[in-house]
Amino acid sequence: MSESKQITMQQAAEIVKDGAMISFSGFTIWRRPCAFVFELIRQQKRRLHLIEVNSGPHSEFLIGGGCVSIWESSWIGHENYGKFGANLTRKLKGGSIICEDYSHFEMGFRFLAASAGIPFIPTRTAMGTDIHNPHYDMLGRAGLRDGSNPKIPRKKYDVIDDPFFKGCQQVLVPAAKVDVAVLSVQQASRDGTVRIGGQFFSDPEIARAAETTIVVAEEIVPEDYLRREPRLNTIPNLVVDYVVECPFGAHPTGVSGFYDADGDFIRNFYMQTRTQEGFDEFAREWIHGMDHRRYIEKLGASRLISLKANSALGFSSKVQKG
Amino acid sequence: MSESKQITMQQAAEIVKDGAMISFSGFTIWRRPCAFVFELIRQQKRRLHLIEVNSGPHSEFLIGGGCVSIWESSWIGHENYGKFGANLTRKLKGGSIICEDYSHFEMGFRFLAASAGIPFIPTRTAMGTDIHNPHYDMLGRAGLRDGSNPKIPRKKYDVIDDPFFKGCQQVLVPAAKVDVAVLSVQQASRDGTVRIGGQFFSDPEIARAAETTIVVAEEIVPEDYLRREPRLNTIPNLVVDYVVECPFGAHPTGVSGFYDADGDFIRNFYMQTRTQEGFDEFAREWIHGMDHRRYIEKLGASRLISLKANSALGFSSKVQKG
Amino acid sequence: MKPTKPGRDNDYTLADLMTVAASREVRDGEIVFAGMGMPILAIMLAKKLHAPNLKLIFEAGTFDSNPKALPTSVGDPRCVTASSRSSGMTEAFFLAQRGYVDLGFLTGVEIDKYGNVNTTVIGDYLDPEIRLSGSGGNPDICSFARRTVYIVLQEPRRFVEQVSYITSPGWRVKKWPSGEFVGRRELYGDAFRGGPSAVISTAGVFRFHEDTGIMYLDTYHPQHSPKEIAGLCLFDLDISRVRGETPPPTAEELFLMHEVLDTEELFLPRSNDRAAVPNNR
Amino acid sequence: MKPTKPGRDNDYTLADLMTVAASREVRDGEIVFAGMGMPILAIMLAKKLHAPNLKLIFEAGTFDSNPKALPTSVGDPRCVTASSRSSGMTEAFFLAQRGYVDLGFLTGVEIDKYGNVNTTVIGDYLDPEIRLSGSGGNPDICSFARRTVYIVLQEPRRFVEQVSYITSPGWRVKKWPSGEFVGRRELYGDAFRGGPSAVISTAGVFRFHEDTGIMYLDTYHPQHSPKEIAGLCLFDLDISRVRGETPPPTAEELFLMHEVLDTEELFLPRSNDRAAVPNNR
Repeated sequence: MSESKQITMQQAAEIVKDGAMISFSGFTIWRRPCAFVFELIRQQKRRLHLIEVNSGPHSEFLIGGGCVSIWESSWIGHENYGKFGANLTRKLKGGSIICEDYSHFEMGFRFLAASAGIPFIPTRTAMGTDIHNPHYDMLGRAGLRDGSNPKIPRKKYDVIDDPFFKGCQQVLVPAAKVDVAVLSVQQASRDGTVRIGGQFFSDPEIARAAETTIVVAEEIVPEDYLRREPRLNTIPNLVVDYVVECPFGAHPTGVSGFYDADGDFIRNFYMQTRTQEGFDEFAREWIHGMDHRRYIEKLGASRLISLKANSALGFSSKVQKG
Repeated sequence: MSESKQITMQQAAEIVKDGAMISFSGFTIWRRPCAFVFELIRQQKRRLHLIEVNSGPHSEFLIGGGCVSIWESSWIGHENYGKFGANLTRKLKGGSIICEDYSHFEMGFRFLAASAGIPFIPTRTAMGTDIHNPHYDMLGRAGLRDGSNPKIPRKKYDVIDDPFFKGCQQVLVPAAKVDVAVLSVQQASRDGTVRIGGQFFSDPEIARAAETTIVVAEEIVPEDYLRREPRLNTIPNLVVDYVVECPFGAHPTGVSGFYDADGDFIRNFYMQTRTQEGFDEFAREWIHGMDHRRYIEKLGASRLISLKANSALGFSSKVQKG
Repeated sequence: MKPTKPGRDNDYTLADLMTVAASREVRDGEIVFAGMGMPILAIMLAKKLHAPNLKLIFEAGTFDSNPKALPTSVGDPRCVTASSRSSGMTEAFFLAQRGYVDLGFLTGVEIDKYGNVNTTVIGDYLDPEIRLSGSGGNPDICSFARRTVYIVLQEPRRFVEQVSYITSPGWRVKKWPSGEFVGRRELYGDAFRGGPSAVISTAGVFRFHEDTGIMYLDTYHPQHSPKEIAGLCLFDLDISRVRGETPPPTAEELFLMHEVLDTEELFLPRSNDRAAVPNNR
Repeated sequence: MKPTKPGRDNDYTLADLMTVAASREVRDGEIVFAGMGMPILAIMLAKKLHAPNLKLIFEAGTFDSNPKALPTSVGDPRCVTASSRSSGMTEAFFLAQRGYVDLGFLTGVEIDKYGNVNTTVIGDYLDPEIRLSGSGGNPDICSFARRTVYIVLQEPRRFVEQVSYITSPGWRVKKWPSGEFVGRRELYGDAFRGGPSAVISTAGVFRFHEDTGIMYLDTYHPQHSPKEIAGLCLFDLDISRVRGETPPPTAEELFLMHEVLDTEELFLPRSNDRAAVPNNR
C-alpha cells in the first residue's frame, strides 16, 4: 500500500491561488468537475486564467461567478441545452474578460506538448483562418506575452518551413502549461491511480501538463483492485498529487457508466444566466451557503435515479435527452 | 460485420517490395513478427531499409539473410541471450550495410511524429552526444538525403531556438515514415481491430506511421467479441490493411499472455551466427525449405508447452530464464 | 419493434429533407468525422442504406462507432457502443491529421461564397455584436478531410460576401501576416487534401466550382426557386448549373429516420411543419 | 517459503556487493527509471529495505510496477504485474521528458572522467573495431533524470580519458556543429536537471566533483586499494576524497537478494567466486 493522497473538496479548492492558470477534465457537457468549481466560487477565487481544450457548463459557472479574467479555449456552450456561453459573452462585452481563441486540435496539441515536456508542436490545422490573424492575439494585445508569467508563451503561434521533407510551412503552437489541473473521473485509489470509463478525452495530457494535479473521483476504490488490471487504468499514480471522493461531483454534466448529463438543469442554467442578475440568483440558490451534500439533497433522489446509468449500457435509459 | 482483411503469410510478405522502408512491432525480444521475417527471407527480399525504435532477433534474421541495406534504429541485441547484433556487426564491417544511429526516445518520437501526420517533433534528449555529430550522419554521407526518396528526411536532425518560452535550443527530429509496418499481436478480428495484451510498446505509432499496415495475430477472434470492450482494443480497424493468423508467429521472441521468449533458441542463434557460414547453416535448418507449420513441428510440442504462458500470470512459470 | 406506416411520400419536414440530402453525400467505405445533430443522423442513415461500410470517427475518441442509441454529443457514452476502439482525443486528432478522414460533416453560422465558415463572432472580433461558441473542431476537420459538407440555415445574413471572422477555411483563405486572400491549395501546400464540397441549406444544395472555388446552386428544395435562393444570398450566386429539385426522402428513408434512428425526436420533430429545422451548433 | 540461512557476513560475491552499493543510491519516495539486470535487482532490493515508496518506471510502458517474478528485460510481461498503469513507450518517454524521473539506473561499456558513456562502438565510428548494441534509452534517461547511476566493469580500457563515442552525456559534452567541449549545464539550458551522480564499478564507487564534473573515488571495494584503482583508469583519478571501504552487504540484504529476489540466479550467481559480475548490457 502506498501513502494516501486523499484530501477534502475544501482543501483541494484551497490549492488554487488567485491568478492561477487552471484546466479541467472532460468534453463539453461530460465529466466536468462541477462540485469543485462550485467550491472555487464559494472561496471567491479571482483572476483565474482558464485554459481548456474546450469549455462547458463548469466554465460558465466559474466565469459567471466572477472568478475568471482570461478564457483561452476553442469552444464554449452546452451542446443541445444551450448554444453559447452566455456568461462569457456578457463578461466579454463588459470588458472584464480576455478571450484567446485557438482551434480544437490546436488546444489539444498544446496540452499534448506540455504533457510531453516540449515547448511547442507543429501542426497544419486551421491555416488561412482568423484564428491566426495577428491582430487577434488577445494576450499579446493585453501585454501579457512579455515573459513575466513563465507559463504564458511569448507568441500565440509561430511559423517555420519544414527542414526535412517538402519544405512546406508549419505552424508551431506553444505548450499549454498550467498551474493546477482538476479531473473528474469515475474511479481512483488513494495512491492516485485513475481509471476513467468510456472516452478519456484529453485528460491524460491535461494531468501531465499541470504543476499540481487533483483528481475528483465518483468513488475511491481499493488500490489492489485497480492494480489487478493495470491496462484499464488511464493515469498512473505518480502523475496525481491529490485525490478527492465526491459522488455526483460532475453534476449537471454526465459521467459515462455513472450518470447522464442533466439536460434540464443545464438548459435552465443557460436560460437563467443570460443576465448577471440571473446568474447571481442561480448562485444564491445552488452555490452559496451550500456544500455538495446539500446540493445533492436539493436535487433529490428521484432526479438522481432518473440520471443514473444503466449498468449494462453505460448510460441512462430513462433520461429525456431532448 | 465488416469486410475481411485476412490474407495468408505468403501474400503478406509479397506486399513488401525490394528497397522498401519497413518497421516492426515489439521491444527487443518481445512480440517480433519472426514468422513473417522468415517468409521475407524465403522470398529473397533485397535492399530493405529497416527503421525501428529498437531492434532484436528478427532484425538479426533479416540482416543475416542479406535482405537489409540500411539499419536505422537505436539498439540491437538479444537482451540476456546475446549482447550485440552479430550479423549487423559483420555486415557493417563488410561495408554492405549502412547504420544510422538515433537514441531510443528520438526513434520513438520520430514514429510518433509520423503517426501524428507532422514532419518533425522537438525534443531535448541526447544533446551533446555523438548521436548528433554531423560527421556521423550516415545516410547523408551515402548521398541519400537528396529528396529522391520522399520518406528519407533531408537532414538527420535540426536545431532551432524555442520561440515561446525561455529561448533555449530545441532539437527537431524528423518523422519516421515507412512503407510497410508489420505487427505481431495477440488478437485481431478480420476487420483489423487489434487487441494487444501487456505493454503495447510503440506499436500504435508504428501502425499509423506506415503506408501499409499488416497485423500478424496469434489468434483471429470474432469482431463482436472485440467490440464488446472497445477500450481494451489497442489499434482501431481503420489503421490496419491486412490481417494474418499465425500461432507462435513471434517465436523465438515472446508474447505476453501467450508464451515466453525462447532464450535457448535465441542464445544458440546468437552464438551460431557470428559468422556468415554459421548464419547460412542456421537458415538452411530453420528458414529455407520450411514453412511455419514445419518450423513449429521442428520445435516440438514439449518445447512449446514449456514456453506457454500460465494464464493467470501472463508468463511461463516453467521456462528457464537464465 | 412494430413497424409503423411511413406515411405519404410528401409527408416530410424540411429537416427530414436536409438530413436525407446530407446522407447522400456519404459514399460507401468512407471514413467520416462527424459533428453532432443532423450530421450524425445523416451518417447513421447512410450507413443503414447505401454505405454499410462507412466508418464513423467521433472527435472525443471513438473509432468505427456503431451507436445503438442516438448520441446527443460527441462526449456521450452512447458513442462508444460496439466501436472498434475507444480512447481519447489525441488519437482522433492524430488520425485526422495523418490523413485517414475522407469526409467531414459540420454546421456553420455564416458562410461566404468561397466556403469560408464562421462560428466565432458576428461583427468585429475586437468588439463583437454576438459571441458564438467558437471554432471547436470545425477548422480542424475541414483542414484535414478530403471533403467537407456544411449544413447552414438559408438567410441573407448567413450567406455573405465575406464572413465576419474566418473560423474554418474555404477555397480562398487569408495568408498571414498580411491577410491577403490566396487559394487554399497554394497555402496548404503538401498538406492540401480538399475542402468544402457541399453546403446543405434550408433552401437548397450548393457545391463549389472546380477551378474558382466559388459556390453555385446544385439543387433547390421543393417550394423554392433558384432565383428566390439567389435573393437569399448577399453574394452573386451562380444558378447556371442548377440540376433541378432536391430529391425528396423516400418512404424507406423516412421510416428509418423516425422509427429507427430518432425515435425520441431529438433532432427531427415529426410535425409536418416545414419550418422545423435542426439544432444548429 | 522456508527461509534459508543467509550465510556468514563475508560470504558474498562481487556482484552482491555491487548490487547492494547500487541499491543504497535509491532514496525513499523517488521515481526510478531502470534498465535491466543489476539495476532492476538493486531497485527491488531498495524497495524491500529503505525505500518502500519508490516508484519504478519501465521504459516499455509500465508505471509504479511491483514485479513478483524477476523480469529479464523491460519488455517482459513480468514488468506489468500489480503496476499502477501499463501502456506503451510514448507515455514513458513523455513522463521522463516532462521531468517526473528522479533517478536513472544504467550500465556503460566505456566511461570517461566527465561521466560520458559509450555503448555504441569501440574505435572509430566510421570504421569500428567493435560495434556494440547502440544507445538504447541510455542517453535519454541520463538526459532527463535528476541523477543517474552507472554500473561499469573496472578495466583500464573502460575508464578512459575520452570515450570513442559519446552515447550518453556526462558533465562536459560536445557542442555541435563544432564539437567543442562545453559544460552540460550550459548546453542543456532550462532543460538541465542533473547528470551522472555515481559510478559503481567492480573495484569501487565513484562520484563527480560538484563544480568541475570530474570523477573521484568515493569508496573502494574490499581487497582493492585507491592506488590500485587509480591504476585501473586511463585518466588521472582523484583519490583525495576517498571515504573508506564500500560497506559490505548485510545478512538481510544477502538473504533478500538470493532467497527472495533472484532465486533463479539470473543475475547473481551464488558461488563465492569474487570474479562473478553481472551481465552488462
